[in-house]
Amino acid sequence: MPDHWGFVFAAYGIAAVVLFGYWRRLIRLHAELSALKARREVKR
Amino acid sequence: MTRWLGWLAALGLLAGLAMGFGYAPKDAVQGNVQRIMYVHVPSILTAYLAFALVLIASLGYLFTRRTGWDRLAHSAGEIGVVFTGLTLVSGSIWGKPTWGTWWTWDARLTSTAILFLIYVGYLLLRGMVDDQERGARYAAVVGILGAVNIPIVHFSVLWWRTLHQPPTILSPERAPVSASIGLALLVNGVAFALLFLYLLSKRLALRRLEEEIRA
Amino acid sequence: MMFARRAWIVLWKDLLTERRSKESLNALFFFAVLLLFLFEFALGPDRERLTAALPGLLWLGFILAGLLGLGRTFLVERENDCWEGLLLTPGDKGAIYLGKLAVNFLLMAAVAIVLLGLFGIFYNVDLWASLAPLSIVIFLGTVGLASVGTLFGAMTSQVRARELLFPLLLLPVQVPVLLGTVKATEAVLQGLALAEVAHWLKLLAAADLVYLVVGILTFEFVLEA
Amino acid sequence: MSRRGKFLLGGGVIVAALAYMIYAGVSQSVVYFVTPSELRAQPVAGKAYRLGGMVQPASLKWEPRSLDLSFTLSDGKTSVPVRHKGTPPDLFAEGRGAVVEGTWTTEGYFKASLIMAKHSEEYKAPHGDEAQPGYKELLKTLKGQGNP
Repeated sequence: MPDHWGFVFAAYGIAAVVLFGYWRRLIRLHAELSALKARREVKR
Repeated sequence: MTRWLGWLAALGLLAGLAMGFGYAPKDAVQGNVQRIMYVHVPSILTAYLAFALVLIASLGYLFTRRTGWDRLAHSAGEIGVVFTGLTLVSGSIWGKPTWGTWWTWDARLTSTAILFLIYVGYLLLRGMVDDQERGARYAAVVGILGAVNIPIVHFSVLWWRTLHQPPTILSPERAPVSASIGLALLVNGVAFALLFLYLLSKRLALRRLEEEIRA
Repeated sequence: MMFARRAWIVLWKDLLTERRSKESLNALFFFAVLLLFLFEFALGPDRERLTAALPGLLWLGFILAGLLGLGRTFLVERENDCWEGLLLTPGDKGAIYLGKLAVNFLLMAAVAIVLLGLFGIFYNVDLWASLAPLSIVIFLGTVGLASVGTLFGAMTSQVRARELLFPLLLLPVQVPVLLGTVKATEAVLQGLALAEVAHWLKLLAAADLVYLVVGILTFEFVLEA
Repeated sequence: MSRRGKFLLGGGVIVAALAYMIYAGVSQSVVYFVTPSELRAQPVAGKAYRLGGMVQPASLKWEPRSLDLSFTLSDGKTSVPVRHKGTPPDLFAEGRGAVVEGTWTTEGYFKASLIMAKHSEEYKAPHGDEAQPGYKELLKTLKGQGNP
């Protein structure tokens, strides 16, 4: 039975990219929205 | 609190990697490819957990009309879709070297894909309703109907002849897994659960912020 | 008793409007004929392939017609400013759901009968022999299609991109119904007894019941302000 | 009826319907593949099948040069000769489960266009007792019968 490390790393790599990407998206949106909220409060 | 959860999840994932690659032996039949299981199985369990939360939160919203329940349903639904997608992709990558095919239309695979599509529809619906309160109500109805499908998905493997092996963890009888592989799977499962809780609290905070800005 | 009566009134009102305008019915019949033509052009003259694909095509036709027809049922109420009237109806909103469901069921059943007849004529399939078992299968499938379709149709009538969202929500949920009906239709057209596909019929019946109960219970939340 | 009572009743009906589906003989609903016995019982030449069984020991022949693969699939009662052109997946071996897609030919063999290996839900380290699982056990996992 060959090892197929390529498949193993592909699976782990995609998992890492998806989860990290989703996490980054949450962080980025949070930062953007906080900035927006801060700006609005300054205007008031 | 959220920060602590984040570090705990990161620690858990590192431990999971160490267990999956260092501690657990390779499988007697499949060799090292079997290590994909440590992503695949925790992913689908996390997704099931997320969709169960969607059901509870949907019922909670319809009865109490508290925005908190809707927030929970929305956040859990989104994360559940991410983990279901991960399950499908990692399963496909596992299937190619072992079964010899990326995809086959057997019961288990098909029903997981349908689960994915139902909750993608759920998220799309949320995006397309302008009125917040109405969107929450409609989404709760779809969330309940979608959850009714989950038992069908899970039990399918037990009663349908399929290429997918019977479930290792959630099967009525204890499946024969050697202790070290089982332990590695457990560590990864806990790590994914922690990661889910962390992402959930992040997503909840984001949703709360959205509501404040919209108000 | 009041419950059944209110459901009956909704059904009667919609049947009356449909009888006067014949809007949906005419359009759906024409659509069914168009589908037949498209299938013929797409599959070509290979008779054997056509017979093998027949049950699938038949149900694909029903479901496509359903997407057109079911999505409209509540849109009509909105366009005619009757939504408020429905909202103000006293008592259990489940009755309104059942009434609308009955209308949709009748509409889809009419389309099914026409489509079946046209299939029999155009593709030379002998349907008389298996008419009784076939109608049971079609009954179960239509109830499943209409019960989810009515619930989602009410929802999407209030949504921005409704003609996009309706199929996206409905189709994945309908997969068990589609699978069951296609398999059962296949067996019935091959001349097998209904007992051979009893498990599919049980699955369809159970799914219908679940959808129906979810529909009755949650409809009051759809039909609000 | 009170709203609460309505929902409790409805929930009960849903649970009952799902339980009925699970326990009341939906067991043979989706036949993912046919077994050799089922194929032998009424073979239709030219019809597309999925055939599942165990690769009979000492039946596997592979020509790496011409990619001609031939083996026998068995379910313990009857067996069916299978021919295929191409490389089999790694897990494919004698004494293991496999599912093939293809057609039954008039010459009396099964012409496969796709070969898929089936593995059980057992995960074990390579050392220790590495005895091949018995015939019956393999067929059990092959049929996906988690519950006896």
